[in-house]
Formats: sequence, structure tokens, C-alpha cells
Amino acid sequence: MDVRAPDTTVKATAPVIAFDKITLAFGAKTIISDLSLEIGRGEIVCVIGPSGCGKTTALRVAGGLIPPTKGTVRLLGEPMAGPRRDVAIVFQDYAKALLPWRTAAGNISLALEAAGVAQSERGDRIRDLLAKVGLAGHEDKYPTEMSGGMQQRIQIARCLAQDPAVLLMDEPFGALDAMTRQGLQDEMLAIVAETGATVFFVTHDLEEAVYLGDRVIGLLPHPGRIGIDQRIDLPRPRNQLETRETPEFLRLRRTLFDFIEKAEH
Amino acid sequence: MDVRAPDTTVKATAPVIAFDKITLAFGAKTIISDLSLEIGRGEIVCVIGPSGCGKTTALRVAGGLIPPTKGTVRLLGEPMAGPRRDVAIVFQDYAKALLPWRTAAGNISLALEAAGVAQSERGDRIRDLLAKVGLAGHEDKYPTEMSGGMQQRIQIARCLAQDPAVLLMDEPFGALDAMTRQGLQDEMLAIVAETGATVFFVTHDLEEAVYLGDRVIGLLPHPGRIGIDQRIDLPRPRNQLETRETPEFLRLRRTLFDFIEKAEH
Amino acid sequence: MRLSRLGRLLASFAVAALLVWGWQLIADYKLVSPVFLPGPDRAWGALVKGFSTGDLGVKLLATVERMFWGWLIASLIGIALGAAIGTSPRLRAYLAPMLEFLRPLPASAMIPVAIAVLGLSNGMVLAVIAFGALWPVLLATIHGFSAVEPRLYEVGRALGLSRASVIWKIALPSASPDILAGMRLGLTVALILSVVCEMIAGRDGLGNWILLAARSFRAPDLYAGVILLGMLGYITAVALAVLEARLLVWRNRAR
Amino acid sequence: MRIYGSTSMSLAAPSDIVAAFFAIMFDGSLLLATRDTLVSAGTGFAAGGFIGLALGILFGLVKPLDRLMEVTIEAIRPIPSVAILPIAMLVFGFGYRMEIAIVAFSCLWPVMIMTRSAMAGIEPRLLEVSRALRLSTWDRVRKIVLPAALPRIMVAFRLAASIALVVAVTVEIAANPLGLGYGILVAQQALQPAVMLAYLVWIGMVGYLLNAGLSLMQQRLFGRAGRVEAAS
Amino acid sequence: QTALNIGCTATTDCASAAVALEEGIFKKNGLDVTMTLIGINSNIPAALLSNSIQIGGPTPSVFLQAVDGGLDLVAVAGASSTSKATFDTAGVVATEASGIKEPKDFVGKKVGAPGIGAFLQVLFSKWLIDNGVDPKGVNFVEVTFPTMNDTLKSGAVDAVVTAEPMMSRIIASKTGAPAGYFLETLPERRPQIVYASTREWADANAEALKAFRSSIDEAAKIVNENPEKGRTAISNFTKIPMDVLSNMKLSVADPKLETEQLDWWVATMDEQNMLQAKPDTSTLIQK
Ligand SMILES: Nc1ncnc2c1ncn2[C@@H]1O[C@H](COP(=O)(O)OP(=O)(O)OP(=O)(O)O)[C@@H](O)[C@H]1O
Ligand SMILES: Nc1ncnc2c1ncn2[C@@H]1O[C@H](COP(=O)(O)OP(=O)(O)OP(=O)(O)O)[C@@H](O)[C@H]1O
Ligand SMILES: [Mg+2]
Ligand SMILES: [Mg+2]
Repeated sequence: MDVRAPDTTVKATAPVIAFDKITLAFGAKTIISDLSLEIGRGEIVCVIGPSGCGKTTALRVAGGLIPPTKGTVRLLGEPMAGPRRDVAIVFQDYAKALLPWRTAAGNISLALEAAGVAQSERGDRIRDLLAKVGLAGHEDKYPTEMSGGMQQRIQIARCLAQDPAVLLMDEPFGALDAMTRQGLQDEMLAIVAETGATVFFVTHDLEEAVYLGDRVIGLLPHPGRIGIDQRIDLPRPRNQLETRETPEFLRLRRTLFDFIEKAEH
Repeated sequence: MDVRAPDTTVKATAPVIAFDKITLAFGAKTIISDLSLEIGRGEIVCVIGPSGCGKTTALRVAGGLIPPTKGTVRLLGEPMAGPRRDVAIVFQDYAKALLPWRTAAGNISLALEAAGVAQSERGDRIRDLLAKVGLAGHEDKYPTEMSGGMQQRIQIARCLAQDPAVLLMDEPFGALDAMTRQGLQDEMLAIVAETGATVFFVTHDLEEAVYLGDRVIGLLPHPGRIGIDQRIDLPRPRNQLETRETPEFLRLRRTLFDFIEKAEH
Repeated sequence: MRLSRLGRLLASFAVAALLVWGWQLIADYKLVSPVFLPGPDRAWGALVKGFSTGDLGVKLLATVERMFWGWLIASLIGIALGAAIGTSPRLRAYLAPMLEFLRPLPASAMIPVAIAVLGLSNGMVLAVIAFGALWPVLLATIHGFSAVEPRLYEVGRALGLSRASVIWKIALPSASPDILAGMRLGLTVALILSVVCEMIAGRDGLGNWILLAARSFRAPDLYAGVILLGMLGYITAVALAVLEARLLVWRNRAR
Repeated sequence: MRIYGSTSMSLAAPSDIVAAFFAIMFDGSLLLATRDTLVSAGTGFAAGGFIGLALGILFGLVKPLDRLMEVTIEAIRPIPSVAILPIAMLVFGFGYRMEIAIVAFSCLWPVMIMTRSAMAGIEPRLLEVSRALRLSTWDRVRKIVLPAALPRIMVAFRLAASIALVVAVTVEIAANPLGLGYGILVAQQALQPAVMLAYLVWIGMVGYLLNAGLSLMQQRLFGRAGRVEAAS
Repeated sequence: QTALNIGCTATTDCASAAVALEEGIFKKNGLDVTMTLIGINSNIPAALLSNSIQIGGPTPSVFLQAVDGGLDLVAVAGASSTSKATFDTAGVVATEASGIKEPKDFVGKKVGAPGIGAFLQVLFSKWLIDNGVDPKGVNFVEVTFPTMNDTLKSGAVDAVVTAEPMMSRIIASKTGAPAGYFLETLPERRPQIVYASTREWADANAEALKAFRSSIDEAAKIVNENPEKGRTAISNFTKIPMDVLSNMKLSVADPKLETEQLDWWVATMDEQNMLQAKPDTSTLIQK
């Protein structure tokens, strides 16, 4: 059930994320060069590209974790000044992004504490979120006692706990099996539909990009820049079986595959 | 070019990995129950299963990192007594498995040092390996300066440096984009074909499992046990475009998908 | 589980007993002059006598109290200061040079100055103990803070945690193994300095007892004091280890 | 700071301290004393540090041994070096050897404790890597354990370095007639508080330089490994 | 030439040895002597036993306690002894506020002494006993010489048992006033410092010992007759500035040592329960 307003009206308002000629260099090495990009409210933009092309770096810039070397970033209309609480980030290296001294519940609770949610409410919220990511009953496990996929889902739950207006996700479903992944994809679409959140979604799974996105952006490496900006006009709500079998889906997938194939040189 | 002996003759010899009624428990919780499994020389066995079902745990048992609570493991005909140098392990959490104080080259060198390769030879070997995983020219980068996919490939290169008779790989291509991944899949098949190595390959990508495997084993959760043991009789050498389009491939993929779908409950 | 723990503890005590037995042998065969090394039997005798007829108990208590408060003050200041320095590069730039200068000053050599400034009071003694025991805690805390996984600081920033929350919820727990190791050392230093202060500043306590025994060449009494120190050290170490085991459950479950 | 008319014998005006400092600096006694203290503190530090490091690694690697020795070590550790001074003096007499022995005894524990706890903090996955590669014990220590624990071990060594100086000076004050501590003692007994405080300030400076040198060495020698703190 | 290391504390009591060194008397008698300044008197017996020094200058109380504790030491000569002329070089100084005027006033008061069980405190206690006061009623704390004035001023103690040159400084700064000269009533010629060595060394080095004794005899005369020489030698040895020393009386050098003198000390210490057994003083002075 897609309750979002149609894309066109959304686009009319100011972009939620706006990169204006971003350049980013580590020392002498330019990682991202002259990147401009606008993401409208409620839009889901998937980013693909060969390994090491700068996807994570672009996401970190969008999250305010690193300032661009040149150019400006505007977030929700304001110039970027560091990370914000209404912008949630799912890190690629989930194994490092969880507090090893807190249980699953404790890690999710951290976001609630940051938002000032009363202690009495937290328990229910945490149980809800754990159920959403398919980990009901695992609240008392420490990260070291969880499998890779479980850790990744805890991180996702923590981000959802932030009730974010913007979701920056770096290969969030990378460690999940097909079914769990599909479940979470739909879960995410539902949440976005409900809350109108804007999503910047890095993935290396082309089907995932097409299935989720309103737009798929392909980055080219050395230095990172936009190589393709593909609108995905598949109707919503989408369906894991039907959508993936439509000719349009297969065509888009093929387009992106060709892009990646060329980008690899 | 497939230079391996046909599977049938291989199977006649003693199994390389033999699980005999393995049970593994952490404290009171049984993770794996009564698992028996034999993998023949040169066989590529892919393991799939829902997140948290015990794939990583099974791989760690096979690698001698954790002894089973009950049952016996035999490796290359001998009872398991801890890890061996001719068994290479690719860990799922690549971000933690690299030495942060060594460069890409240094991390690969570690395996060569362990094997007693002379200093003079190492340079060439390292360059070779880096080229194999598509990271030529990145030898002087530290893990913190590399993208997730690059780190993962360094770990793979380190394992290849061991010249292993057995490869235990835990979602080794999980953080890679489609093209890099396909390149490495073929690279791995070539290496296995050349060296006759035996492979235990955990993945959550069903197509990958079918494409690579001689056999795909599906684990069921709570506790981990074998739910499906599917032979893959696709002819070798396989081809990324053609093989993936054969009806047999699609049928196998469907079978596994159905399995995973059911396993999720 | 329980039983094996008990067994290990017993084995550990057995090793200690073995060493005491070695000590007895050295004393029996007079490998070292008995004037300076009496056997454990004589030391034990002196210990019992000190408790039953003397005021060894009172002295022990005085030392324990001194050590505890000095250590507590040192730990609190050390953690607070370490947290401040560890999270603020500016503060670090300001304070580091002065701290690095103060650190190697021998606490024992400071005593005369401390007496001149603070008088011959318990406050002076506590200040000296706290001064000495501060460094292990401070250094470990600063290090612990700098060793926090950078990704976790980013998590804190992304969640919009306040600076206090970042310290309290991310940096402190992450640094807690370091801090606890520092506090362990700090406790030892506090005990040593309590004894030294009692020796130099003439406060009543075990140090004083040891000093007087050493001065009047009553070796068994001296060793009685040393044995007490050893026991005291062991008991406090066990108490800290229990605390540590509680605080660091997460680390023991790592696979 | 000067309290006029005071006859305090432990305080002196800064100007007097400076004057005293130059006096002992130029008659050579300060440098000679510094050398003596540094030699004994340095040797004791090296010996104690090495033993502490070795024990720390041993106990970190071999858990059963660690538990076996626990009672003994925890009981010996808190014994103040001052308390064993009479014995050390009897065994070694005055001079470097006694001081070195006591300094080594004092440095051993912090290094051991912190090394052991540093080893507990090593990312378990790295230890598994070393097992999977079947590194020899020596290689495992050299290539994985030490670099991973190095940042913490360096903290232990820096702490031990200042402890070495403090203990050396204390021993010199209490018993051993050489070095800076002896200089303090003589000045104190000769009723020259300015000289005494000059020594004290100098000790602070020496310690500061020592630590700065150690930090520099840490960066030079270990470069990256010393700085990568993320291995926790 | 026999090498010989002599260890003494920073007092004027070892003036005879210092003068013998300064004036070349040791050298003349075939001894190659160095003198080591030792911080705490009670370190001397251990230093002797470890052969770090061959001859040391312990106070009789340290010497007797060491012997009582089982160390095989012998006295080889006297260094200094009490005398009517020097009774005012040590005393007890009390603050105005304490109201201490006479021995009985010390009961219940806090008194700082440079070492509990050390020379001055033993003699002060004896003085109290002789005046009918039980020293157990006095609360002794240890205060080192250099911190005495500050400690007294801060009110942490009511009185300090002290000696020159500190005493006159404290009195001059009006922190406190003399409340008793406890050396005054002592008999003459009670040793304050004795020269001692291990019995083993004394037995094995009879020649050197003889040379030492004759050197000390000669130097003692110089000290007693020509105090300026004594002061110069002491200043060189202890680094105490001459302007401090020049206002100070030197202890009387007294190289002769007899059994009765030690007996007096044994009796005094026994009175205060400082000895476990009664040492046999007849064997304690090397023939
Ligand atoms: N050290 C441990 N202590 C307790 N339970 C553990 C421990 N390690 C793993 N587990 C549990 O064992 C189960 C299997 O974990 P494992 O890592 O093998 O899963 P997996 O199949 O590899 O999953 P994924 O695909 O998400 O990586 C999980 O439920 C996990 O919670
Ligand atoms: N801290 C750093 N210092 C220097 N170079 C860096 C640093 N971080 C990243 N890089 C470089 O920037 C490039 C882009 O890295 P990034 O992590 O953004 O890639 P990515 O697109 O996310 O790749 P992947 O899909 O493998 O995660 C890489 O070539 C990497 O080597
Ligand atoms: Mg990335
Ligand atoms: Mg896994």
C-alpha cells in the first residue's frame, strides 16, 4: 500500500539532500570529483558502482561525517553542519558500529536515549523494532554472540529507532540471505511510505537497486563521479515476485549491468 | 578451461572434510545439531541458509577454530586438531580480520611469512595476488584507507597466498559489486580447477551458490541442520552469461529459493 | 563450572604455599642471614603476637582507610581529567605539558613540600597518595579514550548524542578495560604510598610499624607487616577483579 | 611565594632556586647525579620492563598459568619497594645494583598488568587469523600480539618510565648514596632548601624530557602500529 | 694502603673522622679513606653488613638494637660523647599555645621527634622518666629535621625534640620556645655516636683497625682543641654551609669507649622496653 504523495509534487519542494559540485580528496588523492546531486523529499535514491569508486565516501559526506574539500552540501534546505539526529546512518562495517558492551536491546536503546525517549516507553519500542527486523527474542544477546546478518539488522533497527527524516544506508542488507533481505526491503519500503523519509541507499545488488529505487545513480571510479542517473518508473507498491518479472524491471537491470560492466575499466 | 578430474573419481577417495554427527552448543543453547557431512577432494560445496542458522559456526568448526561439543570432524583423513596451514579461512567480518597496522601488501605478506616464503620472492607473489583480486597498485594502502570491498579482497588474496588445499570462505564476495564479484567467482573457479582445492563456501546469494557449486547445502535454523543437499550438475567450465540462462540453472535457483522461503519460519 | 573455578583457586593458593615453603627452606638453611630473612614461621608468630597483644589491627585499619580514600580520590580525578583530556584536544594541549612535568616528580620527595603547604595532616597524606595514584588511572583513561573505535564516535555523532552522553555511553564503557587496569595499578600505588607516607611522615599505620621494626632490627615483625601488606593487596585485587568481571561481561563473551 | 622572615626549611624563593640551580649545574654535581640516576633508573626500567612484558605476554597467552600464579603475584605486587630496601641493601650493598634491583621490581608490575590486559583487548578475530595461518608462537607474538597490543604496552612503558625515576630517586633519598635523590637528601640535611627544590624541579624536567623522548621513539620506531588505536 | 669507606650521618659527631681525612692523618697512617654521607642512621648496620662501608657511625641505640636483633657488630672506637659544655645543642621546643613549661606538661601532648626510638627521642624519654613522667603518656610523631619548623608552626604538633642547628632557627623565628634541655642532667661522657664495624671485618683487619684508632685519637685532639678545623672538615663532608656551622658548638670528640658506657645505654633502653634481650656488652667493644 503506497500512501506517499506522487513523486512530481514532492520534487517541487526544496531538495532534501543537495550536493553542489562536491570534490573530496584524502591528501593528494581525489576520491570524488565535482559531484552534483539533488534528492527530493521522499525519494529513494540507490547508488551503485564498482568497489572502491566512492559510494561510502559520498554517503559519509551526505551524513556530515566528513566535510567536502570543495563544494557545498545542503541538507533539508540548510547548509550542512555536521551530523543531525533526524538523519540516520547505517554503516557498511556493521561489526564495528555496534557497542560491544551493550546487548541488542541496549544498542537500539542508545538511539532512543539520544532522542530523549522516556525509559518506560523504550522497552516496547525496542521490542517492536526487534520484531520488525526479525530478531524478536534476541534482545539479550551481545553483538559477539550474534551472526553477521543479525548484527546488521540490529544496526538497522537502531537507525529506525531514530525516526529519521533521512536514511543513509550503506549496503545495509549485504550480509542477509535472500528471504530476510526481501522481507527487510519491503519493510523499509513500508516505513518510507508511511513516514515519507528520504533514502540514500548504497548497494551492489543491481536488482535491489531497481526494486527499491525511484532513481538509481551509478558512480564511475577514479575519481568518483556520476556515470548514469536512471529513473525507475516501476509502479508502486512493488511486489517481490511480480515486479521482478516485469520486462521493464529486466530492462532496467540490464541497463545497469551494462553500466557496471563498462565502469570496471 | 576445466582441468579437474571428473567428480566421480574424486569422490572415490577419502573425503577431505568429514563431519560425523556434529553437535555444537554455546552454553545451554544448541546452535548445530547432529550434522553429518562429507566433502570430497576438489569438490565445491556451497552452504546457504537463513541469517543466524549456523553457517558461520559450521565453517568455524570445519576450520578447527572451535571444537564441536559432540561428534568428530576429520580433515584430509586426520582427526581435527586445530587450524592447519593448508586450510585457508576467509572471515565474514573482513573489517576485523585484517591487521590495521599493515598495508595491503603487508597483510598478504603475513601468510607468505607464515609459510616461510623467502623475502625475495614475496614481492612478486604479492603483486600477482593483488592483480588477481583486482587491486594492482594498491599495495601501500592501509585497511582504514580502503573501501569495504577492497578490504574483503585483501582478505581473499591473503587466503590464496596460503596455497591452500582447502578453502573455507564465509560470504567472501558479500561486499562486492556484481562485476567484481563475477570476476572473482571465475578467478576462484580457475584457481580451484588448477590446484584441485576443496571449497566450503558460505553465501546468501543463491545464484552464486548454483553458479559455483558442485553441491549446495541448505541449513535449517534452530538448531542448525541440513535441510537440503542439492547436486549441481551444470557442465563446467561455466560461463557467467550462458550458464546463468540455462533452464537447469533457473530450475535449481528456484528449488533453492523455495527452500529458503520455507526455512524462514 | 563452579567446581573448576574453586579448583583453580585452590591450585593458585597451592602455588603460593609452595613459595612460602621455599621461603621456609631458605630460612632453615640460613641461605640469607636470619637477621634479615626470618622464616615464615617466625613472621607468622610475630603477626599473631602483633594482633593479640599489640595494636597491629588498628594500624592495619589506618592503612586501609588511607589507601582507600587516596585511591578513590585519585581514581575520580584521574577518570574525570582523563575524560576531559581524552575528548578535548584543546584541553590536552593546555594540560599535557604541565601534567607530563608533574608526573615524574617523586611523591616521596614531595612530602616535605606538602608538609610545608598543607601541614602534617591527614589531608597532606591523602594528597600525596592521591597524587601518586593518579597517574596510572589518568594515563590509562586518556589512552582508553583515544583507542575508542572511531566508527563508534561516528555513531554517537550520527545519533546526535550530547558530549556528556558520548563520554558516558560510548567512550567510558569502551575505555573501561583500560581504566580498570589503571585503577588496579593505582590501588597498588596507593597502598605503597600509604606505607611510604606513614614511614616518612610518621603517621600511624602499617608503614610505621614496618619502619620501626626495620629500625630496631626486629625482622619477624617487619615480615609480619609485609605479609599483611601482601594479604591486603590480594584481597583488594580480588575485590577489583570481581568488579571487573561484572563490568566487562561483554568482553568475556567474545568469540 | 617567599614568606618574609620565614625560616621554613623546605620552601625557598624562585629566584633562590634558580640561583641554586645554576650553581649545581656549573659545578658539575647536577650532571653527575643525573647520570647516576639515569643509569640505575634506565637499567632497572629496561630489566623490569622486559621481564614484565615477557610475563605479561606469557600470562596473556597461557590462561591456566595466569590463574595458577594469581594469588602469588597479587600478594607480592603490593609490597612497597621501600619495605624490601633493607633486604636489598643487605644483598647488594650500596650502589647501582641495589637501586637497579628495586627499580626493576617496581617497574615489573605495571608493565605486566597492563600488557596482560592489553592482550585481553586484542580483537579475537586477529588471533584467529594467526591460528588459521599456523603462525609459530614467536611469530604470533611478534607479528600479531605485540603490534596489536602495542599502543597499550607503550602506555605501560611510559608509566613505568616515570615510576622508574620516582623509585630511583626515592631509593637514593632513603638509602643509596648516589644520584639526584642523594643530592636532595644532602641538600635537605645541609639546610639548603633552594638546592633541594632545584633538584626537585630538575627531576621534573628530566622526567618530562624522558617522556618526550619515549613518545618520539614510539612514533619513530613503531610509526603506524603505535598510532593505530582502533585495534581494540 | 688499605681502602676504607666510613659512613656517617650529617651531624658534627663524626668530626674526628672528617678531620682525620681532611688533615691527611688517615693517609699518613696507611689508610685510603673515603667518607660516605648516609641519610638515615639506622641504615648504617645494613651498610656495614653488605660491606658497602667498613666502618660506620651509628648512634648507640641503633648499634645496640642491631646487636639485639642478631647482627654481629662491634664498636671499634668512640666518636662523640655528652658533655656539660654541649648540653644545649639539643632540646625540646614547644609552642606558646601548648602551654608546655615543664616535664609533666608533656602528658597528652603531641611531640615531634626526628625518629621514634632514635637517639634524641630515647634521651628525651629518659629525661621524662627521670622527672617522674611516663613517656607512654606522650603522643610521639615522627617529624624530620627540615620540616620541624613548618610542622610546629602549623600546630600539627605541640613540641618538637630537636637539635642544632635547627633548634636555634626555630627559636629565632619565635615559632616556639625551649621547654627543656634533656641532655643537661645526663652524666658526662655518654657516647652519642660510636664507630662500629662487623666483627668479621674487625677480626680480619686488625692492622687497619689499629691505624684507624690512632688516626681518630689524633684527630679527636684537633677537633677538641681547634674547632674551626673540625667545622671546615664537617662542612666539606656534609655540605652544610660554614655560616650555619660557625654558630654551632661541635660535639665533643671522644675516641675512648668503655663497657660501662654501653651498659648505661643498655639500661636506658631497657627501661623503655627497647631491647628483647640484654646484649653482653663485654664482647661488643673490639679489643
Ligand atoms: N559466541 C556465541 N555465543 C552464543 N551464541 C552464539 C555465539 N556465536 C553465534 N551464536 C549464535 O549462533 C547462531 C548461528 O550463528 P552463525 O554466525 O553461525 O550464523 P550464520 O548462519 O553465519 O548467519 P549470518 O548469515 O547472519 O552470518 C546465531 O543464532 C547466534 O546468535
Ligand atoms: N581514509 C582514507 N584515506 C585515503 N583513502 C581513502 C580513505 N577512505 C577511502 N579511501 C579511498 O577512497 C576510495 C573510495 O572508497 P569508498 O569506501 O567510498 O568506496 P566504496 O564505493 O564504498 O567501495 P565498496 O563498494 O568496496 O565499499 C577508495 O579507493 C579508497 O581507497
Ligand atoms: Mg563502501
Ligand atoms: Mg555468518
